[in-house]
Amino acid sequence: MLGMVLDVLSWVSILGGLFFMLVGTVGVLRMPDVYTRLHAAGMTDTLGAGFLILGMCFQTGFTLLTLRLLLVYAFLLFTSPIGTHALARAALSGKVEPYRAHVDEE
Amino acid sequence: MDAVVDITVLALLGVTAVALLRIRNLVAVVMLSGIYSLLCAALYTMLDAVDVAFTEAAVGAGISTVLMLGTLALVGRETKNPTRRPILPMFVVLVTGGVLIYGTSEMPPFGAPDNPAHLHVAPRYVEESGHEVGVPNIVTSVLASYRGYDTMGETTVIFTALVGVLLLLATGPRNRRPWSADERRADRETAEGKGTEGDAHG
Amino acid sequence: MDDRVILRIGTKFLIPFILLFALYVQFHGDYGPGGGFQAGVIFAAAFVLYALVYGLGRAKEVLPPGFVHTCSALGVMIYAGTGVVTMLKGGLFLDYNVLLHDPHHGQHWGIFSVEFGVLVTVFGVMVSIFYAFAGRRRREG
Amino acid sequence: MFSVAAAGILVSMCLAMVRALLGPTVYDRVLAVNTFGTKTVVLLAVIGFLTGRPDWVDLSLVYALINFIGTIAVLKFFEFGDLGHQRHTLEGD
Repeated sequence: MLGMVLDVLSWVSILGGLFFMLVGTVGVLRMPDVYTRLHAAGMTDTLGAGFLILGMCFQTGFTLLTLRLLLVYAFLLFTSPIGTHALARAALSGKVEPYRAHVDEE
Repeated sequence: MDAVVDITVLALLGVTAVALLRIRNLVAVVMLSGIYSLLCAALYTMLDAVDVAFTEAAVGAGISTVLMLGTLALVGRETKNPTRRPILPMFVVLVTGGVLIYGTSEMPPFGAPDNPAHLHVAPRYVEESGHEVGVPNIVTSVLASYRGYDTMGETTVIFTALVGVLLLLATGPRNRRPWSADERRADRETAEGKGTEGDAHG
Repeated sequence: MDDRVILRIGTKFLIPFILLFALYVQFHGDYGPGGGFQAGVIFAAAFVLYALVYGLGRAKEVLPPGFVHTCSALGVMIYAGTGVVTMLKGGLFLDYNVLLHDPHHGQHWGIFSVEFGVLVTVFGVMVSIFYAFAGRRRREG
Repeated sequence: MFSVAAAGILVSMCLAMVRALLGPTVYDRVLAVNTFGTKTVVLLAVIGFLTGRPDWVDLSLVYALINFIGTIAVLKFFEFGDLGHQRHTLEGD
Protein backbone atom coordinates (compact mmCIF):
# COMPACT_ATOMS: atom_id res chain seq x y z
CA MET A 1 0.00 0.00 0.00
CA LEU A 2 2.71 2.42 1.09
CA GLY A 3 4.82 1.32 -1.84
CA MET A 4 2.04 2.14 -4.25
CA VAL A 5 1.50 5.56 -2.72
CA LEU A 6 5.23 6.25 -2.98
CA ASP A 7 5.24 5.10 -6.61
CA VAL A 8 2.38 7.43 -7.44
CA LEU A 9 4.13 10.29 -5.67
CA SER A 10 7.34 9.53 -7.59
CA TRP A 11 5.51 9.48 -10.89
CA VAL A 12 3.81 12.78 -10.14
CA SER A 13 7.07 14.43 -9.06
CA ILE A 14 9.10 13.10 -11.95
CA LEU A 15 6.50 14.06 -14.54
CA GLY A 16 6.19 17.48 -12.93
CA GLY A 17 9.95 17.89 -12.92
CA LEU A 18 10.18 16.87 -16.56
CA PHE A 19 7.43 19.33 -17.43
CA PHE A 20 9.27 22.21 -15.79
CA MET A 21 12.59 21.15 -17.25
CA LEU A 22 11.21 20.95 -20.78
CA VAL A 23 9.30 24.22 -20.45
CA GLY A 24 12.40 25.93 -19.10
CA THR A 25 14.56 24.62 -21.92
CA VAL A 26 12.03 25.64 -24.56
CA GLY A 27 12.18 29.05 -22.93
CA VAL A 28 15.97 29.07 -23.22
CA LEU A 29 15.53 28.30 -26.88
CA ARG A 30 12.71 30.71 -27.70
CA MET A 31 13.18 33.78 -25.52
CA PRO A 32 14.47 36.87 -27.31
CA ASP A 33 17.62 37.82 -25.38
CA VAL A 34 20.03 36.56 -22.78
CA TYR A 35 18.27 38.08 -19.74
CA THR A 36 14.90 36.55 -20.50
CA ARG A 37 16.63 33.26 -21.28
CA LEU A 38 18.26 33.39 -17.86
CA HIS A 39 14.80 33.65 -16.39
CA ALA A 40 13.70 30.51 -18.19
CA ALA A 41 16.90 28.68 -17.25
CA GLY A 42 16.22 29.36 -13.58
CA MET A 43 13.07 27.25 -13.93
CA THR A 44 15.03 24.15 -14.99
CA ASP A 45 17.52 24.59 -12.16
CA THR A 46 15.03 25.03 -9.32
CA LEU A 47 11.68 23.47 -10.11
CA GLY A 48 12.77 21.00 -12.78
CA ALA A 49 15.75 19.51 -10.99
CA GLY A 50 13.96 19.87 -7.65
CA PHE A 51 10.91 17.79 -8.58
CA LEU A 52 13.01 15.17 -10.36
CA ILE A 53 15.25 14.75 -7.31
CA LEU A 54 12.18 14.66 -5.05
CA GLY A 55 10.78 11.88 -7.20
CA MET A 56 14.00 9.93 -6.82
CA CYS A 57 13.96 10.51 -3.05
CA PHE A 58 10.54 8.80 -2.83
CA GLN A 59 12.12 5.71 -4.36
CA THR A 60 15.11 5.45 -2.04
CA GLY A 61 13.16 5.24 1.18
CA PHE A 62 14.83 6.99 4.06
CA THR A 63 18.54 6.23 3.74
CA LEU A 64 21.89 7.92 3.40
CA LEU A 65 21.17 8.05 -0.29
CA THR A 66 18.22 10.36 0.31
CA LEU A 67 20.51 12.69 2.18
CA ARG A 68 22.98 12.72 -0.69
CA LEU A 69 20.25 13.43 -3.22
CA LEU A 70 19.01 16.30 -1.08
CA LEU A 71 22.59 17.56 -0.81
CA VAL A 72 22.85 17.57 -4.60
CA TYR A 73 19.75 19.74 -4.73
CA ALA A 74 20.98 21.99 -1.93
CA PHE A 75 24.27 22.61 -3.74
CA LEU A 76 22.44 23.22 -7.01
CA LEU A 77 20.32 25.79 -5.19
CA PHE A 78 23.52 27.57 -4.19
CA THR A 79 25.68 27.29 -7.26
CA SER A 80 23.12 27.92 -9.97
CA PRO A 81 22.00 31.37 -8.73
CA ILE A 82 25.63 32.39 -8.15
CA GLY A 83 26.50 31.44 -11.71
CA THR A 84 23.37 33.02 -13.14
CA HIS A 85 23.89 36.23 -11.20
CA ALA A 86 27.50 36.51 -12.36
CA LEU A 87 26.36 35.81 -15.91
CA ALA A 88 23.71 38.54 -15.85
CA ARG A 89 26.20 41.07 -14.46
CA ALA A 90 28.80 40.11 -17.03
CA ALA A 91 26.28 40.39 -19.86
CA LEU A 92 25.23 43.83 -18.63
CA SER A 93 28.80 45.11 -18.34
CA GLY A 94 29.54 43.44 -21.67
CA LYS A 95 27.08 45.89 -23.27
CA VAL A 96 24.37 43.38 -24.12
CA GLU A 97 21.23 45.50 -24.37
CA PRO A 98 18.12 44.16 -22.69
CA TYR A 99 15.38 43.39 -25.16
CA ARG A 100 12.93 46.04 -23.93
CA ALA A 101 15.45 48.81 -24.45
CA HIS A 102 15.52 47.91 -28.13
CA VAL A 103 11.80 48.48 -28.49
CA ASP A 104 11.85 51.79 -26.62
CA GLU A 105 14.40 53.28 -28.99
CA GLU A 106 12.18 52.90 -32.01
CA MET B 1 16.46 2.06 -22.62
CA ASP B 2 20.22 1.83 -22.12
CA ALA B 3 20.69 1.71 -25.87
CA VAL B 4 18.51 4.79 -26.37
CA VAL B 5 20.52 6.77 -23.82
CA ASP B 6 23.79 5.56 -25.33
CA ILE B 7 22.81 6.47 -28.87
CA THR B 8 21.43 9.87 -27.93
CA VAL B 9 24.50 10.79 -25.90
CA LEU B 10 26.80 9.57 -28.68
CA ALA B 11 24.86 11.56 -31.28
CA LEU B 12 25.12 14.67 -29.12
CA LEU B 13 28.86 14.00 -28.79
CA GLY B 14 29.16 13.83 -32.57
CA VAL B 15 27.26 17.09 -33.03
CA THR B 16 29.47 18.77 -30.43
CA ALA B 17 32.64 17.51 -32.09
CA VAL B 18 31.63 18.83 -35.52
CA ALA B 19 30.61 22.15 -34.01
CA LEU B 20 33.96 22.36 -32.20
CA LEU B 21 35.69 22.12 -35.58
CA ARG B 22 33.46 24.65 -37.32
CA ILE B 23 33.42 27.46 -34.75
CA ARG B 24 36.12 30.10 -35.07
CA ASN B 25 35.59 31.88 -31.74
CA LEU B 26 37.82 30.03 -29.30
CA VAL B 27 35.84 30.98 -26.20
CA ALA B 28 32.80 29.33 -27.74
CA VAL B 29 35.01 26.31 -28.40
CA VAL B 30 35.93 26.21 -24.71
CA MET B 31 32.25 26.35 -23.74
CA LEU B 32 31.39 23.54 -26.14
CA SER B 33 34.25 21.42 -24.84
CA GLY B 34 32.61 21.81 -21.42
CA ILE B 35 29.49 20.24 -22.92
CA TYR B 36 31.67 17.55 -24.48
CA SER B 37 33.10 16.69 -21.07
CA LEU B 38 29.64 16.52 -19.48
CA LEU B 39 28.48 14.14 -22.20
CA CYS B 40 31.60 12.01 -21.78
CA ALA B 41 30.91 11.67 -18.07
CA ALA B 42 27.35 10.52 -18.82
CA LEU B 43 28.66 8.03 -21.38
CA TYR B 44 31.27 6.58 -19.03
CA THR B 45 28.58 6.15 -16.41
CA MET B 46 26.47 4.25 -18.92
CA LEU B 47 29.48 2.00 -19.56
CA ASP B 48 29.72 1.28 -15.79
CA ALA B 49 33.13 2.99 -15.65
CA VAL B 50 32.22 5.10 -12.63
CA ASP B 51 35.77 5.90 -11.58
CA VAL B 52 36.59 7.18 -15.06
CA ALA B 53 33.39 9.21 -15.07
CA PHE B 54 34.34 10.61 -11.68
CA THR B 55 37.73 11.71 -12.99
CA GLU B 56 36.11 13.24 -16.05
CA ALA B 57 33.66 15.08 -13.82
CA ALA B 58 36.30 16.44 -11.48
CA VAL B 59 38.76 17.48 -14.19
CA GLY B 60 36.20 18.63 -16.75
CA ALA B 61 34.15 20.70 -14.35
CA GLY B 62 36.79 22.06 -12.08
CA ILE B 63 40.06 22.51 -13.89
CA SER B 64 40.12 22.05 -17.64
CA THR B 65 37.86 24.99 -18.56
CA VAL B 66 39.92 27.25 -16.34
CA LEU B 67 43.21 26.08 -17.82
CA MET B 68 41.96 26.38 -21.39
CA LEU B 69 40.85 29.94 -20.70
CA GLY B 70 44.25 30.62 -19.17
CA THR B 71 45.76 29.48 -22.45
CA LEU B 72 43.39 31.69 -24.43
CA ALA B 73 44.54 34.66 -22.38
CA LEU B 74 48.00 33.98 -23.77
CA VAL B 75 47.21 33.13 -27.39
CA GLY B 76 44.17 35.24 -28.33
CA ARG B 77 40.50 34.48 -28.87
CA GLU B 78 40.14 33.74 -32.58
CA THR B 79 41.60 31.04 -34.79
CA LYS B 80 43.44 32.37 -37.80
CA ASN B 81 42.04 31.44 -41.19
CA PRO B 82 44.14 28.72 -42.81
CA THR B 83 46.40 30.08 -45.52
CA ARG B 84 46.16 27.03 -47.78
CA ARG B 85 43.79 24.17 -48.27
CA PRO B 86 44.85 21.23 -46.09
CA ILE B 87 44.41 18.53 -48.74
CA LEU B 88 47.40 16.34 -47.84
CA PRO B 89 46.61 16.31 -44.09
CA MET B 90 42.97 15.54 -44.95
CA PHE B 91 44.14 12.60 -47.08
CA VAL B 92 46.40 11.29 -44.31
CA VAL B 93 43.62 11.59 -41.74
CA LEU B 94 41.09 9.82 -43.96
CA VAL B 95 43.49 6.95 -44.75
CA THR B 96 44.48 6.52 -41.11
CA GLY B 97 40.85 6.62 -40.02
CA GLY B 98 39.90 4.07 -42.67
CA VAL B 99 42.70 1.73 -41.59
CA LEU B 100 41.68 2.04 -37.96
CA ILE B 101 38.03 1.31 -38.75
CA TYR B 102 39.16 -1.67 -40.83
CA GLY B 103 41.19 -2.81 -37.83
CA THR B 104 38.13 -2.86 -35.59
CA SER B 105 36.62 -5.65 -37.69
CA GLU B 106 39.21 -7.99 -36.13
CA MET B 107 38.43 -6.89 -32.58
CA PRO B 108 36.50 -9.22 -30.30
CA PRO B 109 32.90 -8.16 -29.69
CA PHE B 110 32.36 -5.57 -26.98
CA GLY B 111 31.67 -7.06 -23.57
CA ALA B 112 31.96 -10.73 -24.62
CA PRO B 113 33.03 -12.84 -21.63
CA ASP B 114 35.79 -14.69 -23.53
CA ASN B 115 37.62 -11.55 -24.64
CA PRO B 116 41.38 -11.74 -24.03
CA ALA B 117 41.07 -8.76 -21.69
CA HIS B 118 38.75 -10.76 -19.44
CA LEU B 119 40.80 -13.96 -19.40
CA HIS B 120 44.29 -12.97 -18.36
CA VAL B 121 44.56 -11.20 -14.99
CA ALA B 122 41.06 -9.80 -14.56
CA PRO B 123 39.58 -12.98 -12.95
CA ARG B 124 42.33 -12.92 -10.34
CA TYR B 125 41.53 -9.29 -9.50
CA VAL B 126 37.81 -9.90 -9.34
CA GLU B 127 37.94 -13.12 -7.35
CA GLU B 128 40.92 -12.67 -5.06
CA SER B 129 41.10 -8.96 -4.24
CA GLY B 130 38.44 -9.41 -1.57
CA HIS B 131 40.67 -11.42 0.72
CA GLU B 132 44.07 -10.46 -0.72
CA VAL B 133 43.62 -6.71 -0.39
CA GLY B 134 40.35 -6.35 1.47
CA VAL B 135 39.23 -3.08 -0.10
CA PRO B 136 35.63 -3.18 -1.37
CA ASN B 137 36.25 -1.08 -4.49
CA ILE B 138 38.23 -3.32 -6.83
CA VAL B 139 39.30 -0.33 -8.92
CA THR B 140 41.10 1.10 -5.92
CA SER B 141 42.78 -2.18 -5.06
CA VAL B 142 43.98 -2.68 -8.64
CA LEU B 143 45.13 0.91 -8.95
CA ALA B 144 46.97 1.26 -5.68
CA SER B 145 48.02 -2.28 -4.82
CA TYR B 146 48.18 -4.71 -7.76
CA ARG B 147 49.40 -2.03 -10.13
CA GLY B 148 51.14 0.20 -7.64
CA TYR B 149 54.12 0.62 -9.96
CA ASP B 150 51.92 1.97 -12.76
CA THR B 151 50.27 4.45 -10.47
CA MET B 152 53.64 5.61 -9.20
CA GLY B 153 54.65 6.18 -12.80
CA GLU B 154 51.48 8.17 -13.41
CA THR B 155 52.08 10.30 -10.36
CA THR B 156 55.58 11.01 -11.61
CA VAL B 157 54.17 11.88 -15.04
CA ILE B 158 51.86 14.45 -13.45
CA PHE B 159 54.81 15.91 -11.59
CA THR B 160 56.86 15.97 -14.80
CA ALA B 161 54.03 17.80 -16.55
CA LEU B 162 54.27 20.50 -13.91
CA VAL B 163 58.03 20.76 -14.42
CA GLY B 164 57.44 21.18 -18.15
CA VAL B 165 54.81 23.89 -17.65
CA LEU B 166 57.02 25.76 -15.22
CA LEU B 167 59.95 25.60 -17.62
CA LEU B 168 57.81 27.04 -20.42
CA LEU B 169 55.90 29.62 -18.42
CA ALA B 170 58.49 30.19 -15.75
CA THR B 171 57.42 32.67 -13.13
CA GLY B 172 60.73 33.41 -11.52
CA PRO B 173 61.58 34.98 -8.19
CA ARG B 174 60.28 38.36 -9.33
CA ASN B 175 56.76 37.03 -8.90
CA ARG B 176 57.36 35.91 -5.38
CA ARG B 177 55.83 39.14 -4.09
CA PRO B 178 52.76 39.15 -6.29
CA TRP B 179 51.57 42.58 -5.20
CA SER B 180 53.04 45.46 -3.30
CA ALA B 181 52.16 46.56 0.21
CA ASP B 182 50.19 49.55 -1.11
CA GLU B 183 48.05 47.37 -3.30
CA ARG B 184 47.44 44.96 -0.47
CA ARG B 185 46.26 47.78 1.77
CA ALA B 186 44.00 49.12 -0.96
CA ASP B 187 42.52 45.68 -1.48
CA ARG B 188 41.83 45.30 2.20
CA GLU B 189 40.05 48.64 2.24
CA THR B 190 37.99 47.54 -0.72
CA ALA B 191 37.03 44.38 1.09
CA GLU B 192 35.93 46.43 4.05
CA GLY B 193 33.72 48.50 1.81
CA LYS B 194 35.61 51.81 1.68
CA GLY B 195 37.55 51.31 -1.52
CA THR B 196 39.23 54.09 -3.43
CA GLU B 197 39.09 54.91 -7.11
CA GLY B 198 41.73 53.82 -9.57
CA ASP B 199 43.30 50.59 -10.65
CA ALA B 200 46.98 49.88 -10.16
CA HIS B 201 47.03 47.17 -12.78
CA GLY B 202 45.81 49.08 -15.78
CA MET C 1 30.33 49.68 -3.43
CA ASP C 2 31.18 46.05 -3.70
CA ASP C 3 28.99 44.87 -6.54
CA ARG C 4 30.24 41.28 -6.30
CA VAL C 5 28.86 40.61 -2.87
CA ILE C 6 26.73 37.65 -3.95
CA LEU C 7 29.64 36.02 -5.72
CA ARG C 8 31.98 36.59 -2.79
CA ILE C 9 29.64 35.43 -0.02
CA GLY C 10 28.37 32.48 -2.03
CA THR C 11 31.90 31.37 -2.77
CA LYS C 12 32.93 31.81 0.83
CA PHE C 13 30.07 29.54 1.82
CA LEU C 14 30.79 26.89 -0.79
CA ILE C 15 34.57 26.49 -0.52
CA PRO C 16 34.49 24.60 2.81
CA PHE C 17 31.96 22.18 1.35
CA ILE C 18 34.12 21.59 -1.70
CA LEU C 19 37.15 20.88 0.50
CA LEU C 20 35.08 18.59 2.71
CA PHE C 21 33.74 16.78 -0.31
CA ALA C 22 37.29 16.30 -1.60
CA LEU C 23 38.21 14.62 1.68
CA TYR C 24 35.09 12.47 1.42
CA VAL C 25 36.14 11.40 -2.07
CA GLN C 26 39.62 10.59 -0.77
CA PHE C 27 38.51 8.45 2.17
CA HIS C 28 35.46 6.95 0.51
CA GLY C 29 37.56 5.82 -2.45
CA ASP C 30 37.92 2.39 -0.83
CA TYR C 31 34.15 1.87 -0.96
CA GLY C 32 32.87 3.85 -3.91
CA PRO C 33 34.10 5.76 -6.91
CA GLY C 34 36.93 8.16 -6.25
CA GLY C 35 40.43 8.21 -4.93
CA GLY C 36 43.52 10.33 -4.65
CA PHE C 37 43.50 11.80 -8.14
CA GLN C 38 39.90 12.94 -8.09
CA ALA C 39 40.21 14.25 -4.56
CA GLY C 40 43.32 16.22 -5.50
CA VAL C 41 41.59 17.81 -8.45
CA ILE C 42 38.54 18.78 -6.38
CA PHE C 43 40.78 20.14 -3.64
CA ALA C 44 42.64 22.23 -6.21
CA ALA C 45 39.35 23.37 -7.74
CA ALA C 46 38.35 24.94 -4.44
CA PHE C 47 41.48 27.08 -4.43
CA VAL C 48 41.12 27.90 -8.11
CA LEU C 49 37.64 29.16 -7.29
CA TYR C 50 39.06 31.25 -4.48
CA ALA C 51 41.67 32.74 -6.81
CA LEU C 52 39.02 33.51 -9.45
CA VAL C 53 36.73 35.33 -7.06
CA TYR C 54 39.18 37.00 -4.69
CA GLY C 55 42.09 37.57 -7.07
CA LEU C 56 45.36 35.80 -7.65
CA GLY C 57 47.30 37.88 -5.12
CA ARG C 58 45.12 36.87 -2.22
CA ALA C 59 45.19 33.25 -3.31
CA LYS C 60 48.97 33.39 -3.34
CA GLU C 61 48.93 34.73 0.20
CA VAL C 62 46.72 31.86 1.32
CA LEU C 63 48.65 29.26 -0.64
CA PRO C 64 52.16 30.47 -1.55
CA PRO C 65 53.58 29.20 -4.86
CA GLY C 66 56.56 27.73 -3.05
CA PHE C 67 54.24 25.64 -0.93
CA VAL C 68 52.32 24.17 -3.85
CA HIS C 69 55.54 23.45 -5.74
CA THR C 70 56.81 21.62 -2.67
CA CYS C 71 53.51 19.73 -2.42
CA SER C 72 53.77 18.44 -5.96
CA ALA C 73 57.20 16.96 -5.30
CA LEU C 74 56.31 15.81 -1.78
CA GLY C 75 53.47 13.62 -3.03
CA VAL C 76 55.76 11.63 -5.28
CA MET C 77 58.11 11.28 -2.31
CA ILE C 78 55.30 9.98 -0.08
CA TYR C 79 54.39 7.45 -2.75
CA ALA C 80 57.92 6.21 -3.32
CA GLY C 81 58.66 6.48 0.39
CA THR C 82 55.88 4.00 1.12
CA GLY C 83 57.70 1.58 -1.17
CA VAL C 84 60.98 2.21 0.59
CA VAL C 85 59.37 1.60 3.99
CA THR C 86 58.00 -1.74 2.81
CA MET C 87 61.51 -2.62 1.61
CA LEU C 88 62.98 -1.67 4.99
CA LYS C 89 60.40 -3.91 6.64
CA GLY C 90 61.69 -6.79 4.59
CA GLY C 91 59.17 -6.96 1.80
CA LEU C 92 59.30 -6.00 -1.85
CA PHE C 93 58.94 -2.44 -3.14
CA LEU C 94 55.29 -1.38 -2.60
CA ASP C 95 54.37 -4.73 -1.05
CA TYR C 96 52.02 -3.48 1.65
CA ASN C 97 51.45 -6.84 3.32
CA VAL C 98 54.49 -6.38 5.53
CA LEU C 99 53.56 -2.90 6.74
CA LEU C 100 51.60 -4.15 9.75
CA HIS C 101 51.13 -7.51 11.43
CA ASP C 102 47.92 -8.24 9.60
CA PRO C 103 48.25 -8.21 5.78
CA HIS C 104 44.77 -6.70 5.45
CA HIS C 105 45.66 -3.80 7.71
CA GLY C 106 48.96 -3.46 5.90
CA GLN C 107 47.20 -3.26 2.54
CA HIS C 108 44.71 -0.78 3.91
CA TRP C 109 47.34 1.56 5.31
CA GLY C 110 49.58 1.12 2.28
CA ILE C 111 46.78 2.06 -0.09
CA PHE C 112 45.86 4.96 2.16
CA SER C 113 49.40 6.30 2.18
CA VAL C 114 49.85 5.89 -1.55
CA GLU C 115 46.54 7.59 -2.32
CA PHE C 116 47.51 10.40 -0.01
CA GLY C 117 50.70 10.85 -2.00
CA VAL C 118 48.66 11.04 -5.22
CA LEU C 119 46.34 13.59 -3.61
CA VAL C 120 49.21 15.84 -2.56
CA THR C 121 50.92 15.69 -5.95
CA VAL C 122 47.77 16.29 -7.98
CA PHE C 123 46.70 19.14 -5.74
CA GLY C 124 50.11 20.78 -5.96
CA VAL C 125 50.42 20.33 -9.70
CA MET C 126 46.93 21.63 -10.52
CA VAL C 127 47.29 24.75 -8.39
CA SER C 128 50.83 25.42 -9.67
CA ILE C 129 49.73 25.13 -13.28
CA PHE C 130 46.83 27.46 -12.59
CA TYR C 131 49.21 29.98 -11.03
CA ALA C 132 51.56 29.69 -13.99
CA PHE C 133 48.76 30.38 -16.48
CA ALA C 134 46.65 32.86 -14.60
CA GLY C 135 49.46 35.23 -13.74
CA ARG C 136 50.19 36.04 -17.36
CA ARG C 137 48.58 38.25 -19.92
CA ARG C 138 49.07 38.22 -23.65
CA ARG C 139 51.78 40.56 -24.87
CA GLU C 140 50.48 42.90 -27.55
CA GLY C 141 52.23 42.88 -30.91
CA MET D 1 9.65 5.46 -14.44
CA PHE D 2 13.32 6.33 -14.63
CA SER D 3 13.35 5.53 -18.34
CA VAL D 4 10.75 8.26 -18.86
CA ALA D 5 12.83 10.63 -16.75
CA ALA D 6 15.99 9.85 -18.72
CA ALA D 7 14.21 10.29 -22.05
CA GLY D 8 12.76 13.63 -21.01
CA ILE D 9 16.10 14.90 -19.76
CA LEU D 10 17.80 13.81 -22.99
CA VAL D 11 15.21 15.71 -25.04
CA SER D 12 15.79 18.86 -23.03
CA MET D 13 19.57 18.32 -23.36
CA CYS D 14 19.15 18.34 -27.13
CA LEU D 15 17.21 21.61 -26.92
CA ALA D 16 19.88 23.20 -24.74
CA MET D 17 22.50 21.98 -27.20
CA VAL D 18 20.70 23.85 -30.00
CA ARG D 19 20.95 27.05 -27.98
CA ALA D 20 24.66 26.41 -27.34
CA LEU D 21 25.25 25.99 -31.07
CA LEU D 22 23.16 28.98 -32.15
CA GLY D 23 24.76 31.48 -29.81
CA PRO D 24 24.44 34.33 -30.78
CA THR D 25 26.40 36.05 -28.00
CA VAL D 26 28.91 34.19 -25.88
CA TYR D 27 26.70 34.76 -22.85
CA ASP D 28 23.99 32.65 -24.46
CA ARG D 29 26.49 29.86 -24.86
CA VAL D 30 27.57 30.16 -21.23
CA LEU D 31 23.93 30.00 -20.22
CA ALA D 32 23.35 26.95 -22.39
CA VAL D 33 26.35 25.17 -20.89
CA ASN D 34 25.10 26.06 -17.43
CA THR D 35 21.66 24.54 -17.97
CA PHE D 36 23.31 21.61 -19.72
CA GLY D 37 25.31 21.07 -16.55
CA THR D 38 22.19 21.00 -14.38
CA LYS D 39 20.58 18.50 -16.72
CA THR D 40 23.69 16.32 -16.57
CA VAL D 41 23.58 16.39 -12.76
CA VAL D 42 20.04 15.03 -12.83
CA LEU D 43 20.76 12.64 -15.70
CA LEU D 44 23.69 11.07 -13.83
CA ALA D 45 21.48 10.47 -10.81
CA VAL D 46 18.77 8.98 -13.03
CA ILE D 47 21.30 6.73 -14.79
CA GLY D 48 22.32 5.47 -11.36
CA PHE D 49 18.72 4.43 -10.65
CA LEU D 50 18.29 3.09 -14.17
CA THR D 51 21.25 0.73 -13.86
CA GLY D 52 20.27 -0.24 -10.33
CA ARG D 53 23.28 1.31 -8.61
CA PRO D 54 22.03 4.59 -7.16
CA ASP D 55 25.19 5.00 -5.07
CA TRP D 56 26.64 6.77 -8.07
CA VAL D 57 24.90 9.93 -6.97
CA ASP D 58 28.37 11.02 -5.81
CA LEU D 59 29.03 11.90 -9.44
CA SER D 60 26.10 14.30 -9.44
CA LEU D 61 27.46 15.79 -6.24
CA VAL D 62 30.77 16.62 -7.93
CA TYR D 63 29.02 18.42 -10.75
CA ALA D 64 26.57 20.18 -8.44
CA LEU D 65 29.45 21.48 -6.36
CA ILE D 66 32.07 22.53 -8.87
CA ASN D 67 30.44 22.91 -12.25
CA PHE D 68 29.95 26.65 -11.82
CA ILE D 69 33.69 27.24 -11.50
CA GLY D 70 33.95 27.06 -15.28
CA THR D 71 31.13 29.60 -15.67
CA ILE D 72 32.80 32.03 -13.32
CA ALA D 73 36.14 31.56 -15.08
CA VAL D 74 34.58 32.37 -18.47
CA LEU D 75 32.86 35.47 -17.15
CA LYS D 76 36.01 36.70 -15.45
CA PHE D 77 37.97 36.09 -18.64
CA PHE D 78 35.44 38.10 -20.57
CA GLU D 79 35.48 41.06 -18.27
CA PHE D 80 39.21 41.32 -17.71
CA GLY D 81 40.99 39.30 -20.38
CA ASP D 82 42.84 37.14 -17.89
CA LEU D 83 42.10 34.99 -14.88
CA GLY D 84 44.41 36.41 -12.26
CA HIS D 85 42.95 39.89 -12.14
CA GLN D 86 43.27 41.45 -8.74
CA ARG D 87 40.82 44.07 -7.65
CA HIS D 88 37.84 43.56 -9.82
CA THR D 89 35.53 45.13 -7.28
CA LEU D 90 36.61 48.59 -8.31
CA GLU D 91 35.64 48.12 -11.92
CA GLY D 92 32.58 47.26 -13.86
CA ASP D 93 30.60 50.30 -12.80
